[in-house]
Amino acid sequence: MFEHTLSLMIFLPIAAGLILLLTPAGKGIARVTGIAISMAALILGVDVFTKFKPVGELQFTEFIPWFPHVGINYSLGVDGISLFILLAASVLLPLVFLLFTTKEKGYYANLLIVQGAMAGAVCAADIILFYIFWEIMLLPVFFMLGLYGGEKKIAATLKITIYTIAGSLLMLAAIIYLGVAYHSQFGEWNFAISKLTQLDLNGGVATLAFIGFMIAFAIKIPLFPFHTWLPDAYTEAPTATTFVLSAIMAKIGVYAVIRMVVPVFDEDFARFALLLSLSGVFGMMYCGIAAIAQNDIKRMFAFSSASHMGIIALGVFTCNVQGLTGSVYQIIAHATSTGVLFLFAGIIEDRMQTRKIEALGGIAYHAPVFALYFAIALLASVGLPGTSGFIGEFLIILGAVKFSPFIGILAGTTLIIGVCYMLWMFQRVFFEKDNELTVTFKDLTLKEGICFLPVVLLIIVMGLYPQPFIEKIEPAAQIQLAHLADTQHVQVADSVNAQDHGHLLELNK
Amino acid sequence: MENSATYLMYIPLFPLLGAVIIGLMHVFTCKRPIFEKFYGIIACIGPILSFVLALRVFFNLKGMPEEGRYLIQKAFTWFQVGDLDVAMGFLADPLSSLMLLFVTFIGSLIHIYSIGYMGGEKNYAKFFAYLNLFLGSMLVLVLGDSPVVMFVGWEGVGLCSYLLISFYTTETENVIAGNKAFIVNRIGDLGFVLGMSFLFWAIGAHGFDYMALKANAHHLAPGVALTVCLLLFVGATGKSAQIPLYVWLPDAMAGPTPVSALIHAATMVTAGVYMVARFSFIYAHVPVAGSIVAWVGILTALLAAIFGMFQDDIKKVLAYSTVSQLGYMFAGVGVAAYSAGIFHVFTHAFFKALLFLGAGAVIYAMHHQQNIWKMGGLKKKMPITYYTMVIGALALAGCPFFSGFFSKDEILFMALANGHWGIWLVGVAVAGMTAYYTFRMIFVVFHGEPRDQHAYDHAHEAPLVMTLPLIILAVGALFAGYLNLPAIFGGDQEVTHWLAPVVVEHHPHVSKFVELLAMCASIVAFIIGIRLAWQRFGKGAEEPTFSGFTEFAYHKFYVDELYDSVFVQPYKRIGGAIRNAIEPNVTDAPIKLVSQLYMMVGQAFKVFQVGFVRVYAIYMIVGLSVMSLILSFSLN
Amino acid sequence: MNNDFLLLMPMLLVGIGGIGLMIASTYESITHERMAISGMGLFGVAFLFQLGNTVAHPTIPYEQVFNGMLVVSDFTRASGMIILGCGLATCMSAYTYFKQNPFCTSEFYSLIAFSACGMLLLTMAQELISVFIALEIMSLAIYILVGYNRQSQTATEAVLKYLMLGAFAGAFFTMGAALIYGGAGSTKFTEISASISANGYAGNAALIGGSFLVIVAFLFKVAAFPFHAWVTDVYEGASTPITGFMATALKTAVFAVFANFLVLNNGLHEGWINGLFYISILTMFVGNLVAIGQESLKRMLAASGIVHSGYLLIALVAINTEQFTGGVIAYYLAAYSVGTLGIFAALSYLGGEDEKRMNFADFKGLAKVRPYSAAAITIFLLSMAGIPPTAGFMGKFYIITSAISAGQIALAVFGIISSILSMWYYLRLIVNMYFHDAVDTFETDTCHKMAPVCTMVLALCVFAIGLYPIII
Amino acid sequence: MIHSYLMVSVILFCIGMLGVISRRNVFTVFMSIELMLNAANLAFVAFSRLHESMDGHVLALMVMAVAAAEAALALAVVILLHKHKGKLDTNVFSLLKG
Amino acid sequence: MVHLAKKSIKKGALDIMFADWLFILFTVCAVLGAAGLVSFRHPMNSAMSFVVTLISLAGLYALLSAKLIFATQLIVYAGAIMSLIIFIIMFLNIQNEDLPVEEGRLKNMTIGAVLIAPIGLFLMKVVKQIPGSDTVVVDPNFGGVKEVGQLLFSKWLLPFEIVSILLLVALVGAVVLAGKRGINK
Repeated sequence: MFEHTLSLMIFLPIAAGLILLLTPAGKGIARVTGIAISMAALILGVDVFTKFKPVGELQFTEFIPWFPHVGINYSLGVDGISLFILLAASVLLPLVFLLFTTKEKGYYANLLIVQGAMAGAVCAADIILFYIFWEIMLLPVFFMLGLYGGEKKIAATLKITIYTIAGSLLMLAAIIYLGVAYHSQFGEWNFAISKLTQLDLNGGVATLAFIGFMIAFAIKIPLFPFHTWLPDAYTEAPTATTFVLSAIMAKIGVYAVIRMVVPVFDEDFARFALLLSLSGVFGMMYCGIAAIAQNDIKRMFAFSSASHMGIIALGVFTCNVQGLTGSVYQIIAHATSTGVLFLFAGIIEDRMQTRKIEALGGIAYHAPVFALYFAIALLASVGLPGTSGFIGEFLIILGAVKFSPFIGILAGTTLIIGVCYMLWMFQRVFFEKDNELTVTFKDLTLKEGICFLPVVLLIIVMGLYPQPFIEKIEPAAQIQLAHLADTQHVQVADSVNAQDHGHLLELNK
Repeated sequence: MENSATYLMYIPLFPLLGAVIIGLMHVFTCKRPIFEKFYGIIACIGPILSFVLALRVFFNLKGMPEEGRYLIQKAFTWFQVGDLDVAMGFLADPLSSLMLLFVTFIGSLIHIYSIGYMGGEKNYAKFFAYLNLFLGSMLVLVLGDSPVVMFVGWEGVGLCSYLLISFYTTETENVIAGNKAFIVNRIGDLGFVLGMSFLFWAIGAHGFDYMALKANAHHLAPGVALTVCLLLFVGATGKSAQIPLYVWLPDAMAGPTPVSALIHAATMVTAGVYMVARFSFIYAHVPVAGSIVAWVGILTALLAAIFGMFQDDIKKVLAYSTVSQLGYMFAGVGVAAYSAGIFHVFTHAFFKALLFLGAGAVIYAMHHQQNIWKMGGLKKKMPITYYTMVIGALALAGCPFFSGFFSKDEILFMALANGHWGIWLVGVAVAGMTAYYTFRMIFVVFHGEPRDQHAYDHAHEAPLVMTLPLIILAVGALFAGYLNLPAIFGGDQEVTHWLAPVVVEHHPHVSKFVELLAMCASIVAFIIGIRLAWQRFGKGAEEPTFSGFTEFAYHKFYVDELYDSVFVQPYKRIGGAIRNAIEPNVTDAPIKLVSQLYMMVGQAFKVFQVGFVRVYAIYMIVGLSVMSLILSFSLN
Repeated sequence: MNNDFLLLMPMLLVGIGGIGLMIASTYESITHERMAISGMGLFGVAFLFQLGNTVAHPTIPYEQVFNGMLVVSDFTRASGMIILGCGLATCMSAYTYFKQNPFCTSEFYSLIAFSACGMLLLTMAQELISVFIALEIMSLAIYILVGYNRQSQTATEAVLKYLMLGAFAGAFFTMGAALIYGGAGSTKFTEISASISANGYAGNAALIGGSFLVIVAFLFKVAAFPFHAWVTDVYEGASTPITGFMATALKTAVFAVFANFLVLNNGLHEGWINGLFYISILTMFVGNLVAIGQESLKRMLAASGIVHSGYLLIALVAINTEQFTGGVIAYYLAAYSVGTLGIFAALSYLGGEDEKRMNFADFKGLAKVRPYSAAAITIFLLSMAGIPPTAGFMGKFYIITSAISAGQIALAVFGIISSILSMWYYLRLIVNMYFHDAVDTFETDTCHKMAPVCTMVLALCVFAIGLYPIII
Repeated sequence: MIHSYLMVSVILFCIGMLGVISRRNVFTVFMSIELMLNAANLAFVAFSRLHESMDGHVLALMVMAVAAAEAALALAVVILLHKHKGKLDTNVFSLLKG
Repeated sequence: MVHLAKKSIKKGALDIMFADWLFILFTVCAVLGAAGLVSFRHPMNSAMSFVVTLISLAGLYALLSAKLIFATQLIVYAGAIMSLIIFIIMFLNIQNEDLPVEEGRLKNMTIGAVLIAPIGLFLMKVVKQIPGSDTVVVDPNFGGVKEVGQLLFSKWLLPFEIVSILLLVALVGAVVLAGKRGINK
């Protein structure tokens, strides 16, 4: 449509958000602006999607020299991996504007800014540019959480902010190390991701840099021991923030691993893949088990989200194209299922003024449409075939089995763990007997129903006909793994030989 | 492309469409029901159309040469990543066409029956939507041309099973039973998924549909093949309620009775058997796996039969008999008698559906009373039900020349013929027990004096829409066995021949004498069982009390309690521990500790800013002194 | 010579302007508002002159004037611009500040001019005694400004502490200069450098001892550990615009001369790398520790100033004496100055009468009442915390880049850890401003928009510098 | 022989430091600082003699000027302090701390 | 010191020996004066003691042939600056009770001395390592007013000029801080 579609997608929302913040506009205007801008972004996103060719290289590239003396440039582009995160953001955010009508101006403005920043982070082809957007992304979340959050909002805000900034500062050091290494190896400054992949990194400092990157992303995703900010933040945050955090922002962490860590730190990545995948799989199990004991529906979804993120991350760490593609696919699936579940939880909270699972019950009799939508999202979230959740989960388990049968088996338990807490929650919230509170539950209004319809349909379409998506993801995944190809074989063979199934791979040759 | 058939996809599509239409109509009109009467009729259209198409498939196949008897439709590429290439494809071959036929046939009947049974229920439409959805999923399961597509149906039927078990959602127990079914099924599904994954990495790179897999199956290393077989069998135990995952099926009786008939007796639970038969090309490579399958099956049959002898609930009796019969089927496929196993699936579908529907009619008549010790003497009130159920019971008990006799006997004979005499022995014992508990139920319910006079007075025969299916099924239960009449009775084993191109089995030549001997043993067991039942319950009996072993068996060996305390409670307790202890004290503790330390050190450090300028000068001097010392050392 | 004078023009302008202002202040009729405007004009003109110089003569690296006692390079010009900008902003904040705290006399602005003159000299000085005198011009003027509010006991206490310790440090400087004179035979940087090149540094005890004492004096002025203790007290006692001025301009000037001194010879720099390494780490950590417990904003900013000194010391460790441009240091100083000055400008008008609002708790709910001020303060805090796309981020980026380029990985890592530690006390103010309900009405003298304007301009500068860093 | 002058200078310098850190009387402290400056001056002059260049003398002159200026200011501050508290004790001034 | 004296005797020059004695005298006076400065309780006593040091230092400058500095030290330092200080001390009319109670003065000084010792030792070490030259005779004009003056106005013009600004600042400062507009405003 335009020459600078991506820039437009990034800066249109940011500019609109800033203008809203700076002017004394009312919340009505803010919301209308939000709808208009997010719709515009959606149209642009669809435009990008339709014009996107299923090849692995970056498309829609833009390049403007910025600080040429240190090799930092304004350079953008999307490939199959970033495309879908971009799309997820553009498709899902209009929902938020349409659904939540009574919020303050700052809420909408911050949402717009975060949308732009997220688009920036996934489109950035320069690692410094990525870092800048990565950090900007956090600020609106900080304000939305702190301004409009629940009772314990300040503690949660500080926790998430300091936690993530700590991680990203370590990443900054690692990024700079990469730049300096590039300078010393190639004699020029350059921070383009594609250039950095040519680096030959080895030695202790490179490993340190790798760890720096991984800590930053592990916090954002979050991987197991770094997840402690998540339940608090997700629970205390207003619905839209939780939605943004879980549906898109956490995914950018995974995206960054795929985009930066996998091709740049190929050796270290292969070396640590086993440990990382253990962390992913253990986090999946741990958070899944923790979810069952939660009384608060949002907190339960928070743990569920963390559990899913564990499995998504695992897909990346499996170092094979099935796992990686599955991971990217699961990113979208998770955005549309768990993200939407958070919105539903928000709707329950809005109508019932409570999030306690015990206080609810029998909603299905009073809100059949809502129950249907909820059930579809829930089933996608537990990975039922026919919904989007299955394809990703299956591919990830498939990849994990190749990576290490042991981890594959552990990864498979996600099928069981997820279903336990989800069904139990569904039983207690939607089934059983209704009470004085829940008899007043109003079903989705027509507007809400129409808003959610595309997403719910998307869940099913993506489950039944995923190929149009996968054919765009897969070439990019292949390219990301190209660097890993040599090292990976050795590593995997090492890890598998200990098992009884080593010959599996030989057969596959 | 002589083997392509573009109509295959419509077989599952009709019921699925029905489900969507009814579901949407229900969702939008449930507050003010206006189409209530039509839902049943709309719901029946899909299954009947599918049945017609299934017939077409059958005759199409029949018209083809035996080696090339298959029809394929690849609707579209489902997903393709690297070497993994999965199409949304459907495969009709003798095996699946057989399944298709009886699934759609019995499915249609049960839909019709349900119109009567569910009449006046709340959420009438929802029931039919689920039922249609179930049938569609089941047909996907049967028709799927690759394990992955099969898995779609596999999980779909699991979902429907969950939805229908917990159909009366206001009752917590029902929902819990549904959850249990789904979760236990999921445990099995884990095995299925992992089995698929191993299979893919072993031989799936050149195509992951059954045709390609079968062609490449000889590349499988024995270890991998064993792993794959066992993992897939885990999936089968989940779906088909075998040890150790059988526990969900008796609880599943919480659902409406037609559901029990269709899903938890005739179709879905047999999916595991179907799957093992589908993968016969792998199981054939690893006899060890087959033995394990067979032993698990026959032990399940034994266990369930023991449980069945002590149940109070009419549906629980049937549920355990189902588990037991499924055990037979696995014993059959386990000993590589795939056609016998499938044949038992086929006959079982008729008589078990019949029994369930009959039981449903009884329950319907008794106003949802399910305890057999509250019934009695219903023979006079409900003659059609009684006679049809007796036919079903005879078939189930293995009365000679009823359908169950031929199929069960074939399995036992094949076990013996293939050298698994232990399995045969147990199988014969179980046959006796089956006869015992089946007729225990029949006698208690229909004979003797009414135990609950009030209920008895109000009991009446079911309407035609319910009895008609009973009669049709009874006919099936009587004569289905003759489709595979063994040679000894002058038959030529039609089903076995029909399935021969698909399943990999070999028929050992055993003397007629042994075959007759085996048959006699079965008959003797049947007679002993039925006689014992008559002795105890034929003239009417009071509710027995249990002690010792019987009490242990009455409580189903406390397996549910065991599972609860070994798996469920620890799971919840770990969850609780994470929430109450680990999250705040372990994972979050370092963060809290760091932040507290941070604040503490910050506060503590204020002590140094004393505010006396002289002290600040002293700091400077101390700093200088230390640096001077260091410098002094560096100055040679 | 013409050219030389042109290059020195900003300094001369400020010096002569200061004298002019001093003379003008003797007239009772000239109000301090007019003086403030004149001060702004003076700094503005000088700033533009400096800017013009930089643009017009961009390529002259070393221009020696006054017998090699002064040197103009891009680095000194950049530092000069920062100092002049700080002066301008200080005049603007002071204008509003003194509306609410009426203890101003007309000499105030001349003293700022004098101190700026001293600072400019300091950046250019290439001889130890000139450095000393410039340092003293600057310091004496600042001492006076710190104690300007004679009624205030805290201001008096601040000036006592600052003067006493400053003079103490000055004494070390003179002794150090004497020893260097003894060791190298001259106090001129070029000759010291030549002497070191000829005779070596490591063996020359007098040079080691002398440079030690000189560096100690510099470290004192930039409040590095263990010479940091005075800084919180003095910042708290001084009036807000002055605190801003001394936090920024003074630090800029001292770091400029510090860098000039260190780069004069590779041997000297090498000799001090280890020492500065430890001092910078300790400075960052001690600064953070001091900052954590503070309740007063000024004290917190003072302590954060210590931390920023630590970062700048990283840059000093990492400089390459052969190709020194000072770009990293100048950029960081500019970024830091803009942020710090901005906050102090905002505090100048938000503080109210007698600086009654100076604690974290006093700013609860500011965003609800004065959203723009709160936003500006947030921007400054984020810049100081190093969050992109602010100037502070790029500053930190350059510092860490230079550290890693120089092979000082450990220093880079410690720098990062220190910024993580510093996050809390920056966020704390933002949290207070935004996430609490307002108790105060934050009424201020609203007719005088000078400081608010200054704040907003600086807030824009944060982004301008962040997004278009002009590295010299 | 220059060494002995330098040692005198060092001794005086150290005594000055001692005065600063051990005394609370403002006058004494300021005079101790003056003493340190004088010690430095002595070093300048001694080195000047050593190098036989008169630069040191000029430097000493400058230092004296600075010392004078500093002294003037210091005395002004002392007067200010005295007006506030009537005391000359540096420890009296500890409002600012923490 | 004795060692130095012996060394001078060996040279055989009487005036040099005399100079050594003078050096010892001035040094002792200077150090004693300095010690008095830091140990007397009353600032007046300290100031007087400091004057002794300053005059002794002037003597040492003379011994180092720094004629101009010798004069300036006497005139400016011992004369002007010290007069000012003493004047202010007297002006403030300091009573005994105004003085800080410094009971642990001796203890403080001991601890202070211990703290300072490393610095002092380091500086001693530095001083010892300075390559000494035994040039005894210098140009008679060395340190003369004219020579130093010429240097001051040529080579050292810049510092000389900027000192003026410094003094100006001090002037303004004194006015601002202690001027008549005073505290009672």
